[in-house]
Amino acid sequence: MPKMVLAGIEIEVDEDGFIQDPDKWNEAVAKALAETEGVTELTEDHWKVINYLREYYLKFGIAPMIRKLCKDTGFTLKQIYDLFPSGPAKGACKIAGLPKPTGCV
Amino acid sequence: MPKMVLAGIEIEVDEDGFIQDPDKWNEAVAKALAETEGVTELTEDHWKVINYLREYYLKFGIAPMIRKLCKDTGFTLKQIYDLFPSGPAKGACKIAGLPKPTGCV
Amino acid sequence: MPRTDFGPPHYGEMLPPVIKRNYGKWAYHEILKPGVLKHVAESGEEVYTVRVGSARLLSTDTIREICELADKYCDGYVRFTSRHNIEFLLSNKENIEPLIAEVKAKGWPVGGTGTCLSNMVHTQGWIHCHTPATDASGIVKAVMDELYSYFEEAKLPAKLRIALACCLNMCGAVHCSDIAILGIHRTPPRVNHEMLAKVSEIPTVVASCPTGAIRPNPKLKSVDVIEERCMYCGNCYTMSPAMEIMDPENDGISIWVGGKVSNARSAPMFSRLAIPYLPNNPPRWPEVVEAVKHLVEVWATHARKGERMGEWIERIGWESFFKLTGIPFTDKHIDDFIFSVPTFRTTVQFRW
Amino acid sequence: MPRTDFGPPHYGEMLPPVIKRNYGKWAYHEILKPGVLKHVAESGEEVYTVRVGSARLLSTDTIREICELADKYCDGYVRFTSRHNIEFLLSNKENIEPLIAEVKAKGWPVGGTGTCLSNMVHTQGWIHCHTPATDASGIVKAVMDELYSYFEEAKLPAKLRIALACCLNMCGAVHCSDIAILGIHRTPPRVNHEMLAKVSEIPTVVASCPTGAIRPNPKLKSVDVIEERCMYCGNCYTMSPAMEIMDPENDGISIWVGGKVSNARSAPMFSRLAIPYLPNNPPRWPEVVEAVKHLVEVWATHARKGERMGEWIERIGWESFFKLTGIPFTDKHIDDFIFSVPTFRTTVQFRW
Amino acid sequence: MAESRTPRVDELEKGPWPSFVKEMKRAAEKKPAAGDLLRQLDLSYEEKVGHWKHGGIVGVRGYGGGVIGRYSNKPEEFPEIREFHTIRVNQPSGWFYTTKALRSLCDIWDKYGSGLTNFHGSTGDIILLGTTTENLQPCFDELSDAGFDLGGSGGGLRTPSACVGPARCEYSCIDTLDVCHSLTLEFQDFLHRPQWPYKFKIKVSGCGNDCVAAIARADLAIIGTWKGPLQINQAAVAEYVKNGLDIEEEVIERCPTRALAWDAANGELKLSAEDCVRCMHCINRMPKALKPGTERGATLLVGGKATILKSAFLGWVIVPFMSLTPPYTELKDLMGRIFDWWDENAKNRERIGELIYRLGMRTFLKEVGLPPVPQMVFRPRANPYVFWWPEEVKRNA
Amino acid sequence: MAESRTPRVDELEKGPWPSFVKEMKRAAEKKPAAGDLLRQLDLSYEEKVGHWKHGGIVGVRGYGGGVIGRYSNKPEEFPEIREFHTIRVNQPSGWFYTTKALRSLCDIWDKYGSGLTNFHGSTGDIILLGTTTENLQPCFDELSDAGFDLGGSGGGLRTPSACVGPARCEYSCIDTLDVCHSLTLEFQDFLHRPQWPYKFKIKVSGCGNDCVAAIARADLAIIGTWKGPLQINQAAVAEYVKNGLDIEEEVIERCPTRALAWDAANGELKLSAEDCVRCMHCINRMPKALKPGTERGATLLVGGKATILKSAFLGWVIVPFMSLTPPYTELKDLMGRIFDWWDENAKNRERIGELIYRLGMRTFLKEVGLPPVPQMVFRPRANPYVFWWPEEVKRNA
Ligand code: SRM
Ligand code: SRM
Ligand code: SRM
Ligand code: SRM
Ligand code: SF4
Ligand code: SF4
Ligand code: SF4
Ligand code: SF4
Ligand code: SF4
Ligand code: SF4
Ligand code: SF4
Ligand code: SF4
Repeated sequence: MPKMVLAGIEIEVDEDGFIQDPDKWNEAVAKALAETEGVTELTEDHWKVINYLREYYLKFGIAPMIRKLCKDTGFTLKQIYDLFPSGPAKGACKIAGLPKPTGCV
Repeated sequence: MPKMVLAGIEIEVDEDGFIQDPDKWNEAVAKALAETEGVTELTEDHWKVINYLREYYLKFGIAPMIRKLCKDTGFTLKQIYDLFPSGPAKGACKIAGLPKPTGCV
Repeated sequence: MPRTDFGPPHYGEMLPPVIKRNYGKWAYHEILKPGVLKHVAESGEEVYTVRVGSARLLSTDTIREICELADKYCDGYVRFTSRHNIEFLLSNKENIEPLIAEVKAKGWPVGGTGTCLSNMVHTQGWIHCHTPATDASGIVKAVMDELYSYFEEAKLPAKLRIALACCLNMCGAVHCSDIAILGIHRTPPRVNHEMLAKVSEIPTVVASCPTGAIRPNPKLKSVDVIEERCMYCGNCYTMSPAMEIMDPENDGISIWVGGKVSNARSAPMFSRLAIPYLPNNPPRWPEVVEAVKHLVEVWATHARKGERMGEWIERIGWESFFKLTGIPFTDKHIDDFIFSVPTFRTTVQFRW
Repeated sequence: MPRTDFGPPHYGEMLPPVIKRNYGKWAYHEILKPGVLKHVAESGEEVYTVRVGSARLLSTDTIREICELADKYCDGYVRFTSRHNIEFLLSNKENIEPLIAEVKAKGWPVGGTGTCLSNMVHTQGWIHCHTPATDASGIVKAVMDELYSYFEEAKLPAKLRIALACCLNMCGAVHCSDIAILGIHRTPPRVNHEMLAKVSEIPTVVASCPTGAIRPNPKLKSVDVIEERCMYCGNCYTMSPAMEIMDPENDGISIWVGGKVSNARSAPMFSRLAIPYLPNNPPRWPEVVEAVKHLVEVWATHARKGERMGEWIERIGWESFFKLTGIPFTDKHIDDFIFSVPTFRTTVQFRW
Repeated sequence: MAESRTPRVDELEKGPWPSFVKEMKRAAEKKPAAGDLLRQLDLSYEEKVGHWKHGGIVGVRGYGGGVIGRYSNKPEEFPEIREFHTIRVNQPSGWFYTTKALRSLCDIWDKYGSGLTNFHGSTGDIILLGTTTENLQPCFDELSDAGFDLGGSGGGLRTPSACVGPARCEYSCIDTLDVCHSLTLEFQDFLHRPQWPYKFKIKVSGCGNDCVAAIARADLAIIGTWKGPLQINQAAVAEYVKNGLDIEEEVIERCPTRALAWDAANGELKLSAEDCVRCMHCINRMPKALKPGTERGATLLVGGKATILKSAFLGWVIVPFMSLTPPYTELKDLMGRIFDWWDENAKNRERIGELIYRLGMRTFLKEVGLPPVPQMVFRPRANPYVFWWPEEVKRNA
Repeated sequence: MAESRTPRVDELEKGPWPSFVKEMKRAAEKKPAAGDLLRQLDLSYEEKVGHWKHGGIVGVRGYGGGVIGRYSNKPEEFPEIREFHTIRVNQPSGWFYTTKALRSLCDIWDKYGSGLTNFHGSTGDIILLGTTTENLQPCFDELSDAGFDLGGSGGGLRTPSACVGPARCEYSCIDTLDVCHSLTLEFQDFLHRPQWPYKFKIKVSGCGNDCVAAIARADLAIIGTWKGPLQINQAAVAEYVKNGLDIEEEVIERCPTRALAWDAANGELKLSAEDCVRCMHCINRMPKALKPGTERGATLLVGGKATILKSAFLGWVIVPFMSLTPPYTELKDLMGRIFDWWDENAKNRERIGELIYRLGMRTFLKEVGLPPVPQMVFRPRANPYVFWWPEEVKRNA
């Protein structure tokens, strides 16, 4: 497993840069991850999405479906791509420290 | 609903003589019910079956299947009919104060 | 203590002598006319059968009347068929017509063989069952009155088997009949919580629902019905008197077609939904009688010789069946239960 | 920021002039010989197609070679078929033979039309996928080498479509091919609990199992596999890297037959299990090649003209198929998934 | 007489088909219960709803089944049918009777019951329609003296039935009456003392015409068949054709596998024996000319049933051919294994077909010891969800 | 040269069929990644197991799909394929190319990738096989400059594809290429930004021959068809017969509904138009003589898919006939409603067919506003488990 230094701590990530241990996540890590995804600043809107994803994940053990994400955050998918250019799965979920979305690729 | 006087108390029974409120059941009621099913004396073997049925019912909310009844009590079905001439459903279950077995008739 | 477990009387005691002598040694048969069969044995002996329609629900006195005829013409033997007709077995050809004359004088029909309509297999209905959505004997009588001539005359393309069941338990063979009349409920059961708590096995009630519409309600020691998932089969009522399902306002009848049981030509087939709902309209259920008659007539007009209802429909396609009969096709006709997928049309082959 | 969402090039830019002129106005076609089609337009114009077999996995240099031929003979246009063959479209009849000569000189086959075997539709296998139970390209090459003459010569009773998929995801159309080669796992996944706890969505993993073999294990923050209920589909692995499914000792290949997609004559049909297991034996998988060849030959010997593999089998009955091919029938052949019941034989009609 | 008390059902006395209402009135002349029944029915016709209470468990000593309990939900209005239980009496194989036997039934029923019957119920029993709880035991006692035993009800074996078979049918490939009788006797304990998860029905037909609808209604259908070519009397075929049978249209074209051809020139019917699937059609059309083959036996099918719970099933072939000669040991042994496996594994109210569907045919076949053969299926599986037994793979660890 | 490092796969250079190994070696001459790929494959052949790690999520800015991430699990041994992602490029409708376009693809891929491709993937994309994470974005940028956009992956619309259709086929009843292109453009957002529960595939075939296997592989299959009688040129039919076509055996007998008859005396082909189910067979056999009818359009089918989860489905007819002329508004509106209903109701990784199976066709039809017609089913339901909408019954309380 490769390791990355994120926000000063060494964290295991996979090849795609997803952190391997969700417990290691914190806001600073999020910021560091954001940079790897071309998000230079985490605005309130970014945090709204990130926090939503995290809470959803902690509650249900899964990432929400995109439709739900949009409905619940009030952002259109376009807006989400504007916030996270690599998209909700590769971008937002990674920054929120969720396990790598599997499945349908 | 007809009522019957069983062991001195008036208890609601249905047309088939099954008591309508399982909570009203007690050993005396069992004895009284036994008489209605042509069982004049409740021997140890009778009680083994009755207690088994009751416990099973209280635990699982249903009467056991016959195969299980025989396996768990160690009686053959023939022996059960010898004990309860009207059989496990109409005889033993009634005496044990279970709800009337429905279904497959 | 009475005797037990001795079983039914041995059939050997019940067989007429001519049958005993030629048991398993029959050579061929002919249908002499509707309701009259002639079976010829390898020995050359012959037995004649006169088949008589029955109400099935018989009084003991009527059975005694049957016995009198059997004594007079059949050496004291008689049988019933798997569709509840009476069969008089004669070893003497001369007896056929006198017997028929007496039978007819009583108002009993002779027929039901070959390409006749036979008797309807049916169930108890309001006469003796606790879950019916309709009556049985009454509709049977009304339908058979209307189709009477098809029983007595061999004028159909093939055998016609009509059956009736008064609820989804489908006692009988309505699921495999040329035409089936089926009583249906159309509203979910009304749960009597207080009663349910006392007299029912909750896990059994929950497990009884084919569509998983029943959930335990531990608080009430009862169950709840998710109404959108309930298709009113009544199986939960069978498990618990506290799940009242009969509903005079909405109960009624559905009509099914195209089933068969024999392996002749085509494999056995299920009956399939033709008319989702007709009202209960006692005592003569005119809508049902009309619908059945119409189905028989459309089939009789269009089928080839020897083609059962279902065989005819499969040849022309169900699209054409709905067109020819004028029956509207609805979402109800499309299967939505476990094995639905294999009924969906997975080809662009179809008729307009 | 690059342009996005502009879509593929418009097909109009890619069509040869003769096609543009006669777009939607073709009158008929002929197969001049295997691999060579002639399409005639209402205008009287003609276009000739030379179909060339391809490895599908192509280097850029080979594509450039194709382009050279297309420039030389086809005004700079070329197309690929839905089965990955190359089609050279010629407006000049004279160019056919010279083109074919050059193609053949390169060692590329011409054929695949009409009653030829066409190219195999296949998948990635060990070349680029993460769940394969076998390779793709290698087996395809071995099979096509063996059946080569069927591609070049029109000597089969009908079209023959062979496909391969390296796992149960069935990328491609193996589920509806005359012959399908399918990679299968045969042992349950090995759960890496520690890893699973970290990198997986447990509810998703549980829900991924078609047979409900996966239960959450809250203690380990992981899942357990009920091994008797697992049929090794690998779908849980798709959901989690912690459910290792590849097993070199037991992975292998199954062979399926009788599928088709076209609506011609018979409705589309699924391929059905013929051989439950053959070993992985790289580089040439002789057992698989042998089995496929045998199937082709038995079909070619017995089918009527124009009868696809599945049509032939349905006519003679699957009983006869197993008899004629000598393939043993096992419990594996009997469906036991959701829609099993409609596959069970519900008639006494069958061959011995 | 004054106005009828049953104006609605009276309507059904009219019309040519025999009237059940007339039967009820006839019984009512002697038996008040029949009259109350008619009046309750008339009320049902008025209200469009049944008037029987739910369920009812009544019976006779030593037996767990054979009686269906019923109570009117209007006992005050119809006191004579306050209790109105049905007794199921096991019919003789093939529904043959001496008038003596029938009369004894009538006499007993006039004494203890409503005077109303069903000849027969759709499982095949003689149905004695309606009596009181009190009368059940004496009625059974007299029935048993007259040689009639009870039929089945509840979670056990149901009364087996059989087509007329060798008694009067030239097609019968097995002795349906004897098979039925023998199995009834063999498994009586299961019939009289319900001890299984649900009902189990057996029906026996002598050939593929299946005149007892076994394939649709029996958990175990036993249907006569044969191996080898059917028997052809060419002269008799020619005779049919001479008499106007359109053999091409009515026979050749309708053979499901096109196993027949008519050589008009030589007046010969050609059979491709390996293609004949014994559907019976050609034999049915020409009974004087064609006969089943000489090596005879039965096909066994399991799983037939009506709708509840998983929808109706037609029976599935589990044994393509078994020769059946008394005492039918092979058959009985197999049935024993089937009963046992089912009883051990089924959930409450799960019929054998549903259990097989749930656990897979592979499990059923393995456990009851039957070899898989292609005759069991129309076609093999299309999905790749194949299970391997542990012993078939190499397990590492 | 010394002993080959890939002795096993080398075997596959032999034999007459074009060799993918040769292709890999050819690419390896310029591109080391192709060489490592070959060597890793050889290792797989030795060990009988794959050597790619699980999954991989990589992509380009602004898009959520179009790239399949892959990492070797032997990165030390095969460093050139440590990262080896596949780019799916949306092909032009019908897979037609100018050599110019093809060459520009080759040039870009030689610059950024392994030099290996699939022409095409089985969904229909151009597959550029293997590159590094770093190269993805620049590669896409150049592709886009060259006019090539990405195809689909993930939980969204997948690259639609179409048969050659009107471009070169006389049978085509619709403009397959245009329909495909127009739908691709219309729904691009769904293609590039996966936002649905699972994948959704569209394929377009011009007639029932279904040359893109739409019915088996597309969640929405659009298949050309017609109304009214097919067009017959009797003289041309006679010509086929004269030239040796056994019309009885090869055409008449094979018509699934026996809608045709051959009047040999008058040399006339008779059609029972209402029985023709447009299977294409007779037209296929006599393309010079027969043509589809003149009123043309398409049949729409939903639900086609491979095995996972509920087993493979073939597509189901949902619209028997829709005429298709640009801008295909009726079709697009319907698709919008279908996408919406599916997206709203499906579970994670539940394809539309599986959702319809779970909730019932009745619900689907109602929600997307399609009328039920008998063409949707082979036959109506056999089970009586019929649901009634609340408004269809009288509710008491
Ligand atoms: C008496 C009876 C058997 C019994 O044990 O009671 C019987 C007797 C005969 N059946 Fe049957 N069948 C009898 C119920 C059945 C049933 C069961 C049912 O209807 O519930 C079937 C299956 C029906 C179905 O497929 O739905 C049945 C399907 C046949 C067939 C196949 C018909 C077909 O083409 O599908 C034949 C052959 C024929 O008629 O050509 C047949 C033929 C016969 C023959 C000709 C056999 C013979 O050679 O003696 C008998 C006289 C038939 C007639 O009525 O013309 N029997 N026959 C049954 C009479 C019932 C009645 O009263 O109408
Ligand atoms: C080029 C192609 C369409 C494309 O857009 O790429 C195509 C082109 C034609 N097809 Fe096809 N079919 C093509 C894939 C298919 C497929 C799809 C597949 O195989 O994956 C099918 C469905 C196969 C199946 O049923 O499994 C297909 C089923 C047919 C049929 C029906 C055959 C049958 O009897 O079942 C015909 C009619 C015929 O051949 O008589 C047909 C007929 C034709 C005709 C004759 C149509 C025409 O008039 O131009 C074309 C030449 C056929 C030939 O090869 O002899 N095409 N055709 C595809 C060539 C693939 C290849 O390289 O081999
Ligand atoms: C009397 C009879 C109808 C008739 O008028 O002929 C009948 C009557 C009843 N049947 Fe039945 N069934 C009767 C033959 C059948 C048949 C036909 C057959 O056996 O050939 C079937 C379809 C075949 C089958 O078994 O699947 C049949 C399928 C059912 C079912 C549904 C079973 C299922 O698995 O789907 C039930 C429901 C139950 O058992 O809970 C049922 C339940 C009942 C009950 C006991 C209703 C109940 O739950 O209490 C009915 C009692 C009516 C009464 O008050 O007398 N009855 N029942 C038939 C028995 C007469 C006899 O013994 O000869
Ligand atoms: C590349 C391709 C195979 C090929 O060599 O041609 C392919 C490759 C993969 N498919 Fe596929 N599928 C490809 C066409 C198909 C098809 C055929 C089609 O689209 O016409 C199918 C069957 C039709 C269908 O969609 O049902 C198909 C059904 C699947 C499935 C099963 C879906 C199901 O509902 O049953 C999966 C599993 C999944 O999505 O998790 C899957 C998953 C995959 C994945 C992404 C494996 C995974 O879970 O990560 C494979 C990536 C391989 C790789 O490393 O590149 N692939 N996949 C095809 C796409 C190329 C293209 O874009 O042109
Ligand atoms: S069909 Fe239903 S209502 Fe009628 S007798 Fe059978 S169980 Fe009773
Ligand atoms: S009536 Fe049937 S579907 Fe409705 S709740 Fe009861 S068991 Fe379920
Ligand atoms: S079939 Fe399976 S292993 Fe092969 S490419 Fe598709 S997903 Fe990968
Ligand atoms: S391999 Fe398939 S069947 Fe086995 S546990 Fe995984 S998902 Fe379930
Ligand atoms: S099933 Fe066959 S043997 Fe029995 S009566 Fe019917 S035709 Fe005769
Ligand atoms: S019995 Fe049936 S299958 Fe056999 S030859 Fe006669 S018609 Fe054909
Ligand atoms: S599907 Fe029909 S229209 Fe399209 S290429 Fe094939 S034959 Fe021609
Ligand atoms: S298109 Fe098919 S169904 Fe129509 S007439 Fe021709 S062969 Fe028959």
